[in-house]
Amino acid sequence: MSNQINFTEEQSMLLDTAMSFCQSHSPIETVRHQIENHKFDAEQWQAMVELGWLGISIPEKYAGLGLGLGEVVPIVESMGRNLMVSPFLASTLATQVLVHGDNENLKNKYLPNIVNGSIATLAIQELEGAWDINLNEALGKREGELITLSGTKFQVLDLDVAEIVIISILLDKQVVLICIDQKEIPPENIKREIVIDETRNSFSLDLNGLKIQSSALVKLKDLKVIEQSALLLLSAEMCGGLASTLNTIIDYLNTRKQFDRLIGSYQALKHPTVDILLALEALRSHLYYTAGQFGDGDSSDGDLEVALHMCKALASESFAYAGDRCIQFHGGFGFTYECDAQLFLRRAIWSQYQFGDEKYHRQLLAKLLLDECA
Amino acid sequence: MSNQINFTEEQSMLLDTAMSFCQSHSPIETVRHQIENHKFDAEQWQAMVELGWLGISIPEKYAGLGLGLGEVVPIVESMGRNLMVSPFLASTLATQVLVHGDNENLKNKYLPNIVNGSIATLAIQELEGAWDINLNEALGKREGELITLSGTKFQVLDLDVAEIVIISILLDKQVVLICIDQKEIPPENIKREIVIDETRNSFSLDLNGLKIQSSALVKLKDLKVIEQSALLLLSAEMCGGLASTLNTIIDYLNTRKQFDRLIGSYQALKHPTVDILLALEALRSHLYYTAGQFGDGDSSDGDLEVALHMCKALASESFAYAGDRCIQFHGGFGFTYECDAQLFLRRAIWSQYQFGDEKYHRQLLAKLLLDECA
Amino acid sequence: MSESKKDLEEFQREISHWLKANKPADPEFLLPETFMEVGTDRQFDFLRNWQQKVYEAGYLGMAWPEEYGGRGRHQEYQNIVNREMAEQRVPFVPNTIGLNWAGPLILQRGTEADKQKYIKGILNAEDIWCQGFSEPDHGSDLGNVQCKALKDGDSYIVTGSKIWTSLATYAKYMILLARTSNTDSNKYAGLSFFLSPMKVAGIDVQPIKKLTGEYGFCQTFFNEAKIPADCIMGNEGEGWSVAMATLTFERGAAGGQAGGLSMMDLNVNDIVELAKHSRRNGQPVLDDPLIRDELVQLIMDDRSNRLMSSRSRIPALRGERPAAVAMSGKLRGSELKRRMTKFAISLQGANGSRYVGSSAIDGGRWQRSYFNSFSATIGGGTSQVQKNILGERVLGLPKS
Amino acid sequence: MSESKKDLEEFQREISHWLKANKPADPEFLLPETFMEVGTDRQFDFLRNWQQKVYEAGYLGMAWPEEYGGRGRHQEYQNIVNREMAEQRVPFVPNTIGLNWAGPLILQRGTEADKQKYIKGILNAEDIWCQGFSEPDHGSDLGNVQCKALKDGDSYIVTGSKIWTSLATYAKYMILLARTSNTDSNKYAGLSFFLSPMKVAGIDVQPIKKLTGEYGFCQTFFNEAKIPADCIMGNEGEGWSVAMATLTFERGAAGGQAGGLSMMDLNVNDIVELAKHSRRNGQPVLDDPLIRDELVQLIMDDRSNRLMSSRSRIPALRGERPAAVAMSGKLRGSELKRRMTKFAISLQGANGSRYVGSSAIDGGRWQRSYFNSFSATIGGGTSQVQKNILGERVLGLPKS
Repeated sequence: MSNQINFTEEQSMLLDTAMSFCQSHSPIETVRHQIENHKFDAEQWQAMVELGWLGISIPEKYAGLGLGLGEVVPIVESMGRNLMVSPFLASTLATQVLVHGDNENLKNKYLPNIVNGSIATLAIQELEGAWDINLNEALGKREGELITLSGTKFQVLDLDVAEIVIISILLDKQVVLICIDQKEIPPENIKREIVIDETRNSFSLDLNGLKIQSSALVKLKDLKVIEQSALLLLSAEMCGGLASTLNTIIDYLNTRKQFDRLIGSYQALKHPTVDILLALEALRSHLYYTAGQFGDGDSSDGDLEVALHMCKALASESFAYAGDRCIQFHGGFGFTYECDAQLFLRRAIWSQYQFGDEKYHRQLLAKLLLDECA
Repeated sequence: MSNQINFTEEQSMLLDTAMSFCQSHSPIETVRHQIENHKFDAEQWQAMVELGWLGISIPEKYAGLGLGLGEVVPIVESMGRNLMVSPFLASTLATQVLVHGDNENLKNKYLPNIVNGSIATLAIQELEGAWDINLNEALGKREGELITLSGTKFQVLDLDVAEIVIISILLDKQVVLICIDQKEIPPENIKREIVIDETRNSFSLDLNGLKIQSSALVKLKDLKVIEQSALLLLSAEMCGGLASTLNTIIDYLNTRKQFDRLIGSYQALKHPTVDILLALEALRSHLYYTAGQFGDGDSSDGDLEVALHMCKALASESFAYAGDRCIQFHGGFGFTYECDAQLFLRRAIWSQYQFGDEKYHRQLLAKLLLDECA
Repeated sequence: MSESKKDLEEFQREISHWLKANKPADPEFLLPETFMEVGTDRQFDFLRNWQQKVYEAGYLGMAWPEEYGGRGRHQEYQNIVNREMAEQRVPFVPNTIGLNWAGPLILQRGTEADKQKYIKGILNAEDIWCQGFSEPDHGSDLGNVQCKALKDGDSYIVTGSKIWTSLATYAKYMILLARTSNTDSNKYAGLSFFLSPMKVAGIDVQPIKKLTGEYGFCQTFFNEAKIPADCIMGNEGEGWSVAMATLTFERGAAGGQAGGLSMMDLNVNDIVELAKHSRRNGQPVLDDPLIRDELVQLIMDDRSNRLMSSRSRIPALRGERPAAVAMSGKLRGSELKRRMTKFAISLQGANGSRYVGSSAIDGGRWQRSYFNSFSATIGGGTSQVQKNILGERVLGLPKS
Repeated sequence: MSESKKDLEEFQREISHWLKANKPADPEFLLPETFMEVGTDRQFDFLRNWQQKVYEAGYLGMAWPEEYGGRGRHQEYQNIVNREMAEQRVPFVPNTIGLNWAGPLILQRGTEADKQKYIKGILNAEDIWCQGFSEPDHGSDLGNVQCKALKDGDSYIVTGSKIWTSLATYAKYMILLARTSNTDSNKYAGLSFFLSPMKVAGIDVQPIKKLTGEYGFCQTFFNEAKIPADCIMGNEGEGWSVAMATLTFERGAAGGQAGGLSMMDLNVNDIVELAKHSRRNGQPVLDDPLIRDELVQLIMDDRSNRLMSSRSRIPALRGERPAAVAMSGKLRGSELKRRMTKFAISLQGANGSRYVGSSAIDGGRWQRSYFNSFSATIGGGTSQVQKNILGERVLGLPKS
């Protein structure tokens, strides 16, 4: 593996823009307000649409910017820094299925709308909470041109505001994806779920009895594109979250006194904070290396897989650790809902268990790095 | 499993005696002197014989005290505290083979001598360094009443001063033990080895061409008795070593100044030292629980196995950690041969890799504790 | 008053039988795991009823004097009750501050009148107690207490605020550490200790929303609240030493508690059970070697804690630092609990992201437990402060 | 002086070819891994010859001025040499203090005469240098240097001792930090910096036996040793600032070194190779899931260090704390090496107990490497001090 980080001019500019955009649009009070109100911020969304962010990874022929998913990383990282409540993550992930899929009609139908602000989302998780998308039990049964669905999907993000829903089902013994309009789903099939990260709008989706046209089918050359996109963007968001967790710790260590000393002068707090700094510096390096590997859109080689597993393994472990220490180092205040530490810890745990935690990814890495067949 | 520690009156008395005996017979200067000179301390050995220590676990009918191996624990722990250079560990381990074996002639021949100071040792390790005694490649080939040996044993302790040598061989496709006089072995077959712990007198033993009588065979009901005895006594010795490592650290932290402060006031040193204290308190508790389980001599139940694996896993991890930190916390002085820290680290590593390290024992524990067949 | 082994064994059978017969049915809501987590009235009522029942059956305050409402028996009886309650996983009894800290303190240092007035109500849960030590700005630094109590005739006028006053909304009394004098050169010498009534004008209690999203802790505000002068414990200026005596009860380094189970103790066996029935990514979690290894380490650490207690009861095995085991109990227990609950989440695959109230595994108990575990790694001296204490008092290292 | 990519690539082929052709054969003894581990004459002679050969071929001091013996080319050429030497695992060049710390310092701050006198001998290994900063009683606390240098005509009379003076037995010069005045209120203001000759009456060098059982470090004693006054670097009282400048070279936070490989860098790939060929308890170690997991973590951490260097070369990605990567280099590298070598021992089953010189695996290299790894976690500021520095200078936290 090379150690060369390919950082593009576009990424650099997007990083600048996104940092200041997210800072001004998502101060912590706004985040808390959105947690309480579950209200979609249409204005903020429209601002992102106007910046062209929804079209970054969409080819130019569908009105997008024709860049890679690596260019989205600086945006998602910046959102993560500000715990931004937004369907951007879910929508960008779902978009990848259309972009990499084989259904030209659906691309023409949906991708330009997505560029203009239509929200998409992915429904792939199931009751058991498996990470491998191939462990799918929701069924599609063909009846002529119609496919009848059964099963339930969980932890579907932003399903209330999504217009486009992409669902994984087992059809003819293969896992495939279907892409439907959200308004085809009866409202009673959609139920809000409680998840640990309150900045997430999460829903269950009851598929039983839904009938869809077989023209809604999307085939991917390789299902891995979903996991790969998710690992990249989750790691980006976690990297941003980790940076802010660190800043939150440092601020408190520099203001709070105990026994007449600023608590940051105690090595028991200072040294673990340095560990968190070093974890952040490492994660961010892996993240932008990996983002650079996404450049050409060809995401099938082993190097990229290794890079992605490393990102998510490091992100899961270090963000969860930092969130935990952020509570602890805030002492009694850290135990309150009022303290921002809980926001970071909740975000960290939610992210840790989406698409595999550190143990899972390290075991996949062991296969890739240590076994002869690699 | 019960949490009840069975601590006998005998153990209590032996602990008192052994603590003061080892302290006065094995100050650190004596240990360093013995490392340099490789000279067996016959006077010290005689003193132990007179205390009856060699006969503790030997039945009364063979002139022993008829107690269990649990009663030996306080002695070995005390030796460990003082890094005592002595064939006591090797000899007591080898003795267990005779005690638990089926060969009445050999018992009558050797056990009373052992009580009176004959030294025994075990030759079971081989080139590969496997921990499971069943992975044995040294061969015995029957020729009438004679058995011809081939293969080499490594890391045989105190073979230079041992009178009795117990060797594991593969005979008729089964691992068995043979017990021979050391003087039957040509001197050129015995070579001193360099091991990391310089307080050990370690030798390789070339078996090729040796011929022994089949009357030298010892059969054990279960080979496990060797591993179990070794785990108990090694853990005891390591527990003592860990205690002294902790004391060595504390002494330095309370005398050395840096930046005008005693270094023990820095949490970066203080807190890991507390971790070592807690590891010691835990290990010692496991150790005496386990010693109490050896009382009745019946060592076949699962509880005892669990207890032994826990002892060695905890001892291996915590002693190696403490030894490592002992070097580090001594700073530049810790890097010198003159500093006692290296004595502890060397002892810790040697012990860690005898009869299985922490990962090995934790994996065995997982089977015993988590799998249904347990 | 030594008890025969036979009597104790018989008693154990009795309490075991009684608990089996009287253990309350699971309510339809998730119960709190300690008194610090009581967040709703229905949780509180349920637990207070339970304590009353246990007391009336004769199983609380067993070693406290009969004249005050206790049972006048040997402490060993109470220990048996506590162990058996933990064993049978019955709910805890909620008047924890009263039973374990205020009660023993009053019996040890209180006047005859104090004993008559307070003890019975502690036992039957009529009078709930809370603790007023910590203040918002000096979490771990008790010596720095700023809440003022100024003598005014036969009253003290109290002004300031206390935080982490669990159960304060239900409490009739508070053990209160306040500053009666600012003039002393030594900050400790200005402190006094009160058994303060709570239902007094000028005392306001505000529940604190915890990181779990639930309530359970409070902040108590004193706005020139007038409390009777005779509720002082000891003399003015003796507050620090009384508070330290109380903390030895809190840190478990002294006996004499009226007992009863004080928390639904999370057990490593619960984690093993969870693991046996959980799947990660479509596989039984016990097939995952890294999960197995972490679980084994938790089992070992849990066992270490149990065996350390056993060993510390054998004088000849206490070693060079006999205080180490008792003084580290809170640190070891609370940190292990934090690790165990964090680990429990990892057994749930993507469902680890869920939380209380949704279709989460075990109702989200594990996620909530992990969050709540910080109350013990922070409260009563953070784990970092505990390590300082151990380093300095047990190992004799210089102060940080 | 920007260099074309083509020239650099061509040069890389050249040095690669030269190294392949000239890499010395393995001697029959175990070579040291850094200059601090040179313990025997045969090791030293072997390595000095190698440096001489590399220099004469034109591959050392490539960016140093030609008039002093350098090659006057762009620093990038030296970087290529260093990387290629590491890549091809050739022995290191032993005059590390001269090439990387004293040399750059002299070029940056020395007089013309200094440059004429010292630079060439540094490059061709004629003049070996050692470092006299640390003292026996003030390991990490350089400000506290007590070794005295008192002006006496055109000499200084030096009395005291310096420790960890690697190569001092072979050295012609020492960079020496000494106290020229005790009267200053500020302890730093009394320090001065010297390019001291070593072959002077009153300077005695005593090798120190290391925890490995080998030699390599020394203690240097000054007993009224008379050194020329003009070997001072800068003015009296400027010693602290000169020493700090030197340490920025040592901590890798500045460029300008004459380079050459300064250590046989242990690589995580070496550990992977060892793992692929090792057996634990009769099984290939790569079948052991716990070993696999630890190895994966080491590979990730090694890769983190590499990628961090890459990222820090991209200004837009340096982030809020641009100094973090460079200032943590020593901490990360040395701690990773300690963990890697410790782990390597665990791959050997019962043979982990062996040591250098017996039938140990790879001649006991791993055990010795683990012991030697402490020189970097301790020397040049312990890992604990490094964390303080990072916390204070990078994160802006208050002093401990």
